[in-house]
Amino acid sequence: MLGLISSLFAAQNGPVGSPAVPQEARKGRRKKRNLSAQTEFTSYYGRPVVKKPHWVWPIWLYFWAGGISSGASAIATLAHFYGDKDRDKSIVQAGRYISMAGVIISPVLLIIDLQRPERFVNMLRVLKLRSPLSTGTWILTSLGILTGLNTARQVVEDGLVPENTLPGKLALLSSNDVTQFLQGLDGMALGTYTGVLLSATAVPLWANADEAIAPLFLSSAFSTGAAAISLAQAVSGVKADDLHRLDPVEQYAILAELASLGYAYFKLTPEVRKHVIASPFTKSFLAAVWLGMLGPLILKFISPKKGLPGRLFAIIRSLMVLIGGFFLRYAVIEAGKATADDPDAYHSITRGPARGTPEEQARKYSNGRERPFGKGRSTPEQQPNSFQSNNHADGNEGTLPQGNPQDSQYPGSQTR
Amino acid sequence: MAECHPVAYRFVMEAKERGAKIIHVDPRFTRTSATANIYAPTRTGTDIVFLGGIINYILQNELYFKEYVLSYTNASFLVNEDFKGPDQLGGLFSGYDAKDQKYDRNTWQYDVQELQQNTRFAQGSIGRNRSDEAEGHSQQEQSGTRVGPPLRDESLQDPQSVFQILKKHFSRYTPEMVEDVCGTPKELFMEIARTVAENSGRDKTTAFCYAVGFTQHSTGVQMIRTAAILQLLLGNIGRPGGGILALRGHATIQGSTDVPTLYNLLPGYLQIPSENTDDYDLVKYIEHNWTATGWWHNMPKYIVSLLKAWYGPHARPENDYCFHYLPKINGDFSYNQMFYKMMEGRIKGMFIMGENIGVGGINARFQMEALQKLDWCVVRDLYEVEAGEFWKYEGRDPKTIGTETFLMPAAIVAEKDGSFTNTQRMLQWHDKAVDPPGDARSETWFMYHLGRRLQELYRDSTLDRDKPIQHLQWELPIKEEHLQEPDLAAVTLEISGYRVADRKPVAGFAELKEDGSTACGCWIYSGMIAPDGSNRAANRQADPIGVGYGDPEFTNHSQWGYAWPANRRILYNRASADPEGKPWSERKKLVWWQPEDQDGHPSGGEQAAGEQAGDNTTPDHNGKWVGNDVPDFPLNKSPFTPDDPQGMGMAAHSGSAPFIMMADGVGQLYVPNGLADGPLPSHYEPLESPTHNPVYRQQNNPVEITNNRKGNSLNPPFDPAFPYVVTTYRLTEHHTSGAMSRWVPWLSELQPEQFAEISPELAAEVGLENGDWATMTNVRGEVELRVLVTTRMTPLLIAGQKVHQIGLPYHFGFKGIVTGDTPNNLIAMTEEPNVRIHEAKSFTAGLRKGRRTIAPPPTDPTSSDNMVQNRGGEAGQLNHEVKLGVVDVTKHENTPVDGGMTYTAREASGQGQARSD
Amino acid sequence: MANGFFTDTTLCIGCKACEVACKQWNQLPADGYALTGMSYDNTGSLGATTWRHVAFIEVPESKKRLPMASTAPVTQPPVPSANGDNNTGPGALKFLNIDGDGGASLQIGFPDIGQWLMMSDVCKHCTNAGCLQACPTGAIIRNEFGAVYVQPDICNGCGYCVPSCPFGVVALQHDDGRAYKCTLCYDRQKDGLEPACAKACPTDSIIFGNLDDLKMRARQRVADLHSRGETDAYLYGVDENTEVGDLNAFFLLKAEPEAYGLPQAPTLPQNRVGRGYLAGLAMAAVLSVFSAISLRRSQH
Amino acid sequence: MSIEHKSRPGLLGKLAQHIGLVPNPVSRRSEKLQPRIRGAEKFHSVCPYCAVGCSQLIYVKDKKIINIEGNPESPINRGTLCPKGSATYALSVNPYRLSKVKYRAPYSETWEEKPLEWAMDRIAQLVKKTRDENFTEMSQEKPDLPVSRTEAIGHLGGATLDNEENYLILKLFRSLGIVYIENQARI
Repeated sequence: MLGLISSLFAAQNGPVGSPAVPQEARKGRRKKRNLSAQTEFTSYYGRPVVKKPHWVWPIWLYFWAGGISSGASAIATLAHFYGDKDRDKSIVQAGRYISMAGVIISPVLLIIDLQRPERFVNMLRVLKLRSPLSTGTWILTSLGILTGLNTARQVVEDGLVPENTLPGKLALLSSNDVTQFLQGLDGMALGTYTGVLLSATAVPLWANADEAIAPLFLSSAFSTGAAAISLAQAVSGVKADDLHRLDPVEQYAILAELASLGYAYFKLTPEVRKHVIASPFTKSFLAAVWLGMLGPLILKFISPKKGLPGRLFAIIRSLMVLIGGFFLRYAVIEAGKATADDPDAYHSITRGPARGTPEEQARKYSNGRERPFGKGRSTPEQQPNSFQSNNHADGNEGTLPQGNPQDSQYPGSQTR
Repeated sequence: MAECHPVAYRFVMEAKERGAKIIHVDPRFTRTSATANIYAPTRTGTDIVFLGGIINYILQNELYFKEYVLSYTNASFLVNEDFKGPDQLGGLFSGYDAKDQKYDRNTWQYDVQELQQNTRFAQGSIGRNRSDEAEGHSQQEQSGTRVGPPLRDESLQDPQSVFQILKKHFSRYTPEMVEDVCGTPKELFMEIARTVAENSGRDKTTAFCYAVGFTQHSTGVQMIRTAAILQLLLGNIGRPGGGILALRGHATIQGSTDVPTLYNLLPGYLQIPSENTDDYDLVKYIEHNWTATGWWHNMPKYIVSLLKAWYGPHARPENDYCFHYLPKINGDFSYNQMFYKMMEGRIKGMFIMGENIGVGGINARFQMEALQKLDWCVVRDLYEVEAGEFWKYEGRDPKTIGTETFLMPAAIVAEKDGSFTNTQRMLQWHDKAVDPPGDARSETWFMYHLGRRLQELYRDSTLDRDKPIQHLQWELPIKEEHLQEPDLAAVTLEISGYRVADRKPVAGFAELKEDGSTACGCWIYSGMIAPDGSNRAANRQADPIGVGYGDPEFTNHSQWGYAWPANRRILYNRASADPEGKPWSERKKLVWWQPEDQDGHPSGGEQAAGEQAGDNTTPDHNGKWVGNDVPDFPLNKSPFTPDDPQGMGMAAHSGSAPFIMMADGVGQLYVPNGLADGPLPSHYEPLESPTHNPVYRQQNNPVEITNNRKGNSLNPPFDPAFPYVVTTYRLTEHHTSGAMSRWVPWLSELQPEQFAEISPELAAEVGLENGDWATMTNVRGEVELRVLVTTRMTPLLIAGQKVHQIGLPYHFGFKGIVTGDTPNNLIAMTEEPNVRIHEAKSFTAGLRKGRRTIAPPPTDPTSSDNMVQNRGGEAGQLNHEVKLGVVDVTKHENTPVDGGMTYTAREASGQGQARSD
Repeated sequence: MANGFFTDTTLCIGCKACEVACKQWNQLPADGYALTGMSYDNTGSLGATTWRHVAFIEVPESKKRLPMASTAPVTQPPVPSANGDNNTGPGALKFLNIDGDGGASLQIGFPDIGQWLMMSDVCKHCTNAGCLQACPTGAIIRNEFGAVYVQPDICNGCGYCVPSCPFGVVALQHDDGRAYKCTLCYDRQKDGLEPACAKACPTDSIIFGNLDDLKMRARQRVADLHSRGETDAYLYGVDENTEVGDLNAFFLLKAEPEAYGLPQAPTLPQNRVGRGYLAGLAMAAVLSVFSAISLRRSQH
Repeated sequence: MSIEHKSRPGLLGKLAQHIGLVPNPVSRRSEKLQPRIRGAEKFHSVCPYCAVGCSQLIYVKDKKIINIEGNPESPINRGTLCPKGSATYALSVNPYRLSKVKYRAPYSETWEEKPLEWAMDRIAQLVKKTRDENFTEMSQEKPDLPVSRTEAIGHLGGATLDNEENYLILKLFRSLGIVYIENQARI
């Protein structure tokens, strides 16, 4: 298990494979060379360096639906263990049904997004913990199974399927506290992996926000999950006083969301930040914050608790949180894609002491042998390929540099 | 060079890695300049001043290669007194006849020694001589007779000596003059002159490479002459790493001048018989084209062998070997004249094979409208090129054009056997890989079957004029039944030459006879078929990598392909040894004299007996020439052989006369004969120039042939409407008229649109941003293009006036995957006096913002040679609004057109996997 | 040992033979005909049907006339010494400065082009490849020649490799759906053939071979160039201390990496996975505890 | 060295490689991958574009060109090619290549396809008619000087054709008396 974890933390603190050189010693890594000192080259004609993903509406919806389903599973599990057996029954019930719906929609959305949908099964060929998409696929699959089992129990408990029939018995047998606990854990994993999926790319906004995205998405999952459940309760006519059971959960989630958002915001470099505060997606971010977070918080205090208005306000608050959650996902994805198209954003997050300056390299490599003008590149030891004697009797057209001093025969193809 | 001959540039980069200095002088900073050590901007059309400046620098500072110049050039020859140079006559040479704009070369001749007896060309062996009296040509002109060798002054002090005349002539080209005319800063020019001088001499050589940037000018030939004079003074001719390399643009353009589909030549650079020189019969023809001394003494053997090859048994000594079958010209039948006559409707039928004049032609619109006057036109090409659609050019109504047009599909290189001659005179054979698609056929097939049909049509004609067709040796064995493709082995044997008696291949042109016993289609290619019948153009055994000059086993890759003449790779390589036959230096040795070894018998050499030794006029000495190349000198002629003033052919040359093709055996710093516009190069402004000629009073080349007719007029001089100097050029990604590159998706996407390169200053002046649409206009038309604003173009200061230059690639036309306007519409059809080439590399034009708007009036077909130059200041005639002819099959937006393979086929190959797997 | 490319941009003449040879061998269709105005580069960038891309960078030099000046401040232009010594002054592009102080404004007649840099860009086949580690189906593998290869029979077009490449190389082909990039001519290498682009490169700017040899040659080349005065030549992708590790297709460049559209210090995206999960776990714990407490408290 | 190269030292790293990361899942197809020219017929050719004369290898499988690349044995290009040379395949194998004779009758507005033999016969007749109607046997100025030329037929082209083809054009057209013979070498 330890090996498992350590593989994820490869070299996140210093360059790989070289003694950790303190930053300061490398000061002046790239002195302003005289050549193009006057012309500060910030990018190649302003063209993007990294390529943005092709994700559009299927992925926005998946992140949102996945988030709700993740929150619903978690809250249902918490309610199942810590909630009041009878007063929070509706929470568990709603949570299970909501997460079941999410777990059904998510794979469909993901498969729609695949460019070659008929090969979706290849996703399960491997398990790569360093690839959030691979891990995510397995999380989603396992969550699907667990939610299926627990919801089957719920269906039987609700009487939709009689207990004494075979499926009924099977459903009761198959799920218990353990599967419910696992569903909770898996749900939270689903809410987290989508964040890591973004930060594990070279897209400037996501790479820069780094570890802030996962908590942001998880907390958003909790808030939208809770909102979804309380919405379901309000709509399905649960008694008034059970209605506000989840309000504190929602509030904590929203606070956590704001905290994560703030943490992410301050991590951004100016070039990346401008895509959040001064770009077409600023409105979406504001909608996410006001509609999904601050709005419901404020509304919580001023809205009536009792009676029909209380229920109405509860519904409004839940809807606001849900819609805000969607805007948050939309904004993070689209703003991210916009930063991918901006080379300055990417260069701002990839500055650093990569290699020696030209002068340092020259000193290190010259090892004393001054050879401004050798016998040109057609001397045996200097021969590049096309000056190589490539004419082979065995009909094998141009071949690799057989002339390599060390290995006599080209290292042929070792089949795996 | 990196732009249009990238693979040739390999060797320049290799030289640079070994310490060579690469100098690039060009109006534009190109991909060659990017890797050059020194780049100098210059104004197009002023190369004579630039190179003249270097010559002046070398002469003033005595940096020339003294021994080489003294013994291998005509520096010491004396020119007769009444020769006057341009500095005395305001830019003209003596003997200029202003009325018909021609020079009479009498005053240019050398002072020659008296000759004991006046030996004439021995007519006996050739055939009866129709007329005896010789016309009154100048002494030297009368090549039929042998004149004495020129007087010499070895001390090079005599003011009449070629050396002093040269020094006086070029003294005017000072660094200040170069800065004034070319716009190149003085320090930059001095740097280049110094580098060139430092890198020449005994153990270092400098090479000059040029392309049409030199040739396509009104003084094109003289520009190359200036480079030749410079290389002779520096002693770089005939030596490894020296010389002047012409970077030619088509696969076998060298082949198409050796086996010339040109109006004035027969194969092997023999002149076509002409009315003007009264070539009544073969003897008269030979007298006018024969030089008594030097290798050209053997010319009669080659013309007789040619006629024997064409007319076989019918060619007998009695009927002048059917000499009268050959058509005679009576003046200028060159490219431009053809189209002037065509525009006047005097030409009825036309064959256009593999040439797309719709884009590549000069003043393309004029030529396309001339084609509309034809009765019939046969176009053969790989694709539906612009030339084939002249009948709907620029929106002209096809119903008004009556030309019967054939667009015949042609086979490409991979679909036919044959040989190309590359820019280094090397013949390389290409094998047929696959059959051509559908009805596409090779030109061999087309000509052979056309000839067969014509012989059939003329079979029972009794007219004299049809005899040439009836007696033509046209029978070729068929190699491939299903295509009826003729076997080229017979053609290559005929080109390489064979003995008539036993049809055995001759070993080389030295074995050709003038008695009709040998037949040879092209004497310079003789030896292409080895005596054992093998095709040496198909030799494919290169020397091993890493060996170079000086290594014994290095033969200059002589077993790869066949270089004419006689598989020699560097011409005049005798000059790589000093007069005594020893190499000038160990580092740059190539060919040297190996005295006979002690026991008396000359060591055998790879050199087949037939190559050089056979010349009956070379005295024998003991020993032979050896080295890393086939010696360009009689094999056993010792360097100490004295020259025989009365001798004929090679005997007239001494053992230290490397330039065997020249009459006097030495390099010509001063050219008394052969050039129409002066024995020495002098700078004249291009026909359309923004400034007066700062060097002489004479503004343009005095003997230039222009034709100011409607649609082909020149810009009025110094016209403010056309202030910018424009030069056309090619891109790496496209090929000349685009017929072989704008149909290829992979090349079209690399350079998709017509553009022009302008400097930021010019862009600011005209108000253009990078990528904007602009229109270039002059009196001949209007071209719309995108603008590439780049600091690689440099504004120049010419005689105190700021001049902008514009670079204009000329590949685009209205057909193909990528299309655009045709820049060649802006160029006038003019003719350089010696070779009739046009001036495409420097003309003037205006530039304005925005796309083209106004349709040009169609050109008026009536011929009016003395058409008055219209003085209009505004933009003159403008082009039609051409609907950008986008090929209907493909559109411009991003639908990728498969590079010849559909997805399914691609799936089966390496990368792709069938969608349904 | 792995094979790779060493691309020496000082030898590149921008002829684009590599681009066309790659398209010819892999039968890739053309992708669009539009003038970009970016000097002679109308290709723009690497993509699903463009696995080689030649970049053109025009380095205007309006201030100093000695574009290749060594780091030492230039007081007097090094006019070649009078004694005709051939090997004078910096070897690379050089022309004299009139007033020597390097501050001259644009002088008519002098080209304002310091350098025209050209470079053939390709997939870097990184030691730690972002695309390979991101690929959820295992379509992207490290083949036996050390190249990163996208197996077209496995790839289902999820497109997650596209944003995970720190150099923006791999891309999805629109109408085919799968991800494509340079395969280092995996099929040619199976028969011991040199990749098409390295074979076609006229000036051997692109050299293919055993990585150890290439790195040895590249280091020597940098030393040679510096001794000739081209003091801004450096290696990009060799002896790196970036998270991506040494690149199997590395370059000798002459301007900052950004000028060529390359990141100075590329990071490996997958190194952020650990931190992400950790933060997520922490948040999960916090939220669970708070929620549980709030649920428990509100029971009575 | 097929396991994805990991530069992290230490036991945990090794462990992670085997647990955390699935070993390189090379598919069967990737193992059996082969270049499409394996087993193809090889022909020597010369590039049709410029005059440098680079030698090319043309690979043919069942009568179709499948690949054209540089010939490493040639001293000129040693296997290298320029962009145009590298695109020779797409020049030879191209959907736009003409494969049918196209004929445009006088005053007609479109091309029509005609059989090859018909076109050849038609051209031969046209050549004969035009030559017979515009043939000058003797010079105008010097009546006893035979000139035997026709100025009514012209020829353009030759720089892209083989030497043998130029020779046959020259041989036939000179015998027909055609004097307007030019090619790209002039412009």
